[in-house]
Amino acid sequence: MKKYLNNIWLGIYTVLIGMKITFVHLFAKNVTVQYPNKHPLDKAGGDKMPMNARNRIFNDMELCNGCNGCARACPVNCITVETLKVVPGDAPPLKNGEKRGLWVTNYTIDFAKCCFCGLCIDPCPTEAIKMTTEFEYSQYDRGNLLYKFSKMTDEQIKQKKELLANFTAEKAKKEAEAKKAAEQAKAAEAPKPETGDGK
Amino acid sequence: MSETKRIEFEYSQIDSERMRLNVGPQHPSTHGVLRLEVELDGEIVTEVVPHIGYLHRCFEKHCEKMTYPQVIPYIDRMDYISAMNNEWPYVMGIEKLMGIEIPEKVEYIRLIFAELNRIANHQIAIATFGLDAGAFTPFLYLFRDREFILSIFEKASGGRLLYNYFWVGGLAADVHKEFKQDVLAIVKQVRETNKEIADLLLYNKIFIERVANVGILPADVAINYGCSGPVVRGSGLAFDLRKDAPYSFYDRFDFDVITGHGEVGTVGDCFDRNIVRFHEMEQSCRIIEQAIEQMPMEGDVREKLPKKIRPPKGEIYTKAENPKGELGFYIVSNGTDKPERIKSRGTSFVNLSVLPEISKGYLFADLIMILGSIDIVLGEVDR
Amino acid sequence: MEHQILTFYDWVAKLSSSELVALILIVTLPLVFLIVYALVAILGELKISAFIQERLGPMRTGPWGIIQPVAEVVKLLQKEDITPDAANKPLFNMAPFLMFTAAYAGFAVIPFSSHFVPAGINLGLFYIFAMGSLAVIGLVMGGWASNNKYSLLGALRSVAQIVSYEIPAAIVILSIVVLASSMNLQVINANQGGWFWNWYVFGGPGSIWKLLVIPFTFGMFLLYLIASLAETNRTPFDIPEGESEIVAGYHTEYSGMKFAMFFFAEYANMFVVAALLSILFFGGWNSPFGDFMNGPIWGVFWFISKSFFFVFVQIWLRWTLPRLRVDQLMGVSWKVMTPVAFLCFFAVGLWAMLK
Amino acid sequence: MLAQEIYEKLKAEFGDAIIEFKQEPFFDPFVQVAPEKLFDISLYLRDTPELDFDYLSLLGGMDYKENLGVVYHLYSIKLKHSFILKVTVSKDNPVVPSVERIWRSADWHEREAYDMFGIRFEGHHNLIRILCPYDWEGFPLRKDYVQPDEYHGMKVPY
Repeated sequence: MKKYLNNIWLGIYTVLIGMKITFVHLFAKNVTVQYPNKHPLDKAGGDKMPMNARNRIFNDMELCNGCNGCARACPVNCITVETLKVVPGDAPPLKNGEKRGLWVTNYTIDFAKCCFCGLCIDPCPTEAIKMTTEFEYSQYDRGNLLYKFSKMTDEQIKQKKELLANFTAEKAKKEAEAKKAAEQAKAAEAPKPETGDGK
Repeated sequence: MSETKRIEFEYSQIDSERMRLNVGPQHPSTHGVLRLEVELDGEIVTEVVPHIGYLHRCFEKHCEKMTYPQVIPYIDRMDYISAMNNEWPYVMGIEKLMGIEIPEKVEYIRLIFAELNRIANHQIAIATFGLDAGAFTPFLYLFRDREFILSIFEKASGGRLLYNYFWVGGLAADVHKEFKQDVLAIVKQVRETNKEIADLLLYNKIFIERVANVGILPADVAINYGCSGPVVRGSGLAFDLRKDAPYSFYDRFDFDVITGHGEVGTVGDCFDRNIVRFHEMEQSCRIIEQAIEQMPMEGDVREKLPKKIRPPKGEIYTKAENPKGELGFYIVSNGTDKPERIKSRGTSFVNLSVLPEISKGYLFADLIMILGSIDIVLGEVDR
Repeated sequence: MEHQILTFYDWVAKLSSSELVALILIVTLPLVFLIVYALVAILGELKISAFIQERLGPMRTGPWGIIQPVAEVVKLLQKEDITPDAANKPLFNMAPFLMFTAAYAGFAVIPFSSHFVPAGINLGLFYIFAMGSLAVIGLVMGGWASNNKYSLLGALRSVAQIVSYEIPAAIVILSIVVLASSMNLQVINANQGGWFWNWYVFGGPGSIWKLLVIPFTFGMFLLYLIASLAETNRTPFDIPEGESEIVAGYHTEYSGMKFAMFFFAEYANMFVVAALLSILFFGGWNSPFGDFMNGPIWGVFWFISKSFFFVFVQIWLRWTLPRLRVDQLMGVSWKVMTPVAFLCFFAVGLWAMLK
Repeated sequence: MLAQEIYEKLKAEFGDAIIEFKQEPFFDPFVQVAPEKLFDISLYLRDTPELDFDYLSLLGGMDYKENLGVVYHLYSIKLKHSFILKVTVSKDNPVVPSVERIWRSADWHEREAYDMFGIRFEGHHNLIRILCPYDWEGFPLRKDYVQPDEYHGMKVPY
């Protein structure tokens, strides 16, 4: 009987305690914010997003030297890098003053695949690729999530390709000439050992 | 003397049949995409058959094609509630294989983050457990606090849920300057909320009635089923890898292993499993406070490593006390930069296997509570 | 005790010299009130739950989201009305309307003011109780006709629950009838006139010796509050729709307008039991302060604010408490509430005899 | 108890069934046993009081290119020591005795190993797929596994 009454008492008492707690909270300050009005990137937002938050990736093409390190580091293969060799003297140096060795003709990140792990940031030698705080980029079409960072137009690429082709052709020609010359020189030098060998 | 006529009432005479109920994969309280095939006799559960694998992505196969650092984001997604704790045994294993000594500061930061994540995980566990019982308000109070913890993680790693923060040989980034004050503020907040939750939910008479003497799991059954973490500790067995096989700096701290002792019912019931989580949060707070005191703020957080992480040929099994139990990684290395095989011991996977055993004979509403008290994450069950 | 004062009905009939207008008006006014109230209650539920949980609640529709319930109703009306193939169609379609009708029928005898009651029948209390029980038929119909196992479980749970909670509730009501020696709600209200200590929760009008009976009347109030929660399927007794267990219980398969009907019925029921609480225990349309702010118009104010307070208590409880299990629910009803109700009935009966 | 001592104990008890003991740097020490004797060895490991391996941490299938294998990670909660057992079976007839009756935790682990590697555990009460769909074909974690193009008309590679 005592247990029975105690149970009833506990039931009522704990319910009242709970009601007291919720009643106090009824007048507490709200913790949620109205999202687009109070943006997490603004100071006004309740909990400001830190600057190192890992959201959409940005690649600075002025700095990118096309080393492909980020694409190799990516666990989901969402980065595609295509490059073209630079003809000496043709390209301006990178923003940090380094010599540009490759034209990046295509630098695409598929943000539908990206898992925001941040592994691509570390291997970058020029600190071109970084993660930004930009997080609002939803799209109706998955294709729109393919972000092309390379600013080179098709024409430019074509031009550069031609340039490279010319250059390589010239180089090949030069090399061939050089080789020829070398061979001629060799041929000129050749008889001696031949004679030496011949007999 | 008149003869009383007794009505013979046999069960088999009633035209009754058992009902097979399909709980899930989409159901409010299966904590993800778990499907339970339940056989009901009225409201009484007579059989439970879990069907898992709806979230299966064969991460172990993926790992074979990945380099070692690339595996870490995948491991984050196993138990996505406590991603920091998941990464730890994995990186610990590779560091052990490669013989890397990591700086003291890194070890402390890892430890603090792991304990913070343990608190965050237990908050979710208790919150969803309350939600299963129908109490919605404590759920949001606990989530509010969890967000504060996640903010600290975000400040350090940049991610709120999936961090990729523990790297082989160190951390992805250093912590911010006010780290210590922020963590201590959170510890204070957690304690305050916990007091409220105890009054509002855990010691509420209705809640106690719901969870006491329900889903009793004896300690020997728990061991035989390989349960670990709060599930086995709720059965009164002090099995905690932080004490039993101390890794990292856990031997430097003073904390207790919480076990259930049948406070309101039988040892090993749902209440015990839940209250173990609740008190473990307090223990984690204690560890964090001690660690914050001892932690050096100066120093680098990353060890110099070769560009490609290539552990020597070998195999290792590392385990750590995840919030949900023993999380182990069996890493087989073949000397290249890609693992030969990574086998994970998913804590929830093992803990869930005990569900059919302990839920028979209870009411259907109890089945939901038992499932909630086991605290599974389907990302880890299905891997 | 018959009321000889001019009622709202007579007044309108006299003014428009047509009984029909008065009839229509007296029937539609509660319906209008019900719809407005339901919108307010939905908003209240949203906002109170939000504030308890330190959220903001709906904020987008209108200033501070006050048009949110309208938006929700419009949304529900627009939604496709799905009838499952395997459902028993006539019953499935009838159930929500039956439930709403039962809830709305209760309004027929609720005295909003000393001069306004749609039907001042002498069996008002009995009638309202009967109508409350009709809802269970709607629940079972909906649950069974859905041909869904969750719905069936919910329906069966609700039958067991409502039937067993009607017993303590009936005994409590019986005690009030003993105190008031009438089943007419107007008479019960009128009995509690004067200051607030004349309310039945404080033992009703009487000498200082009524202090002895106050614990019992207050207990009766608590009993009826709990029983009314169970009858309206609100937490902690919301097992027929227990979201975490049986998805949505009896209305799992419902959508669109029919779901809205269930929704409305629930809120209407909430008001009916809240109104009954305020009438039986808190003086209904009487002002708590004697003649201060008393009168037919003020009566409406007092009645509605008292009822709203109990609606608020229901909402408040819902966002505080977890849910009971089905067997514990029965246990509470049969092992605790029924004996205590009998005890109170006995004590009150003794008091009424000796008075 | 150290792995060496456990090995010696096992060797004394089972003799030839214990094939190999490996204790090298970078390797957790393990014992390779013959699959035929696995059940008895497991029972012995669990029931001998000074070993008392009551806790099966992990049971994992392995693919050693030419053979399949199963690794058992044992732990003793009371004595706090651990031990590793390994068995190897041929790919043509991968049959291993089930230890489900010794450690119930092996139940789902063995189903997973069957699911992923096609290792059949003899004596398991319900050896069906667990993670993959019940009608999935092939064993995904085998090294020579080829991903199917289609599953019930759905494209498999995303």
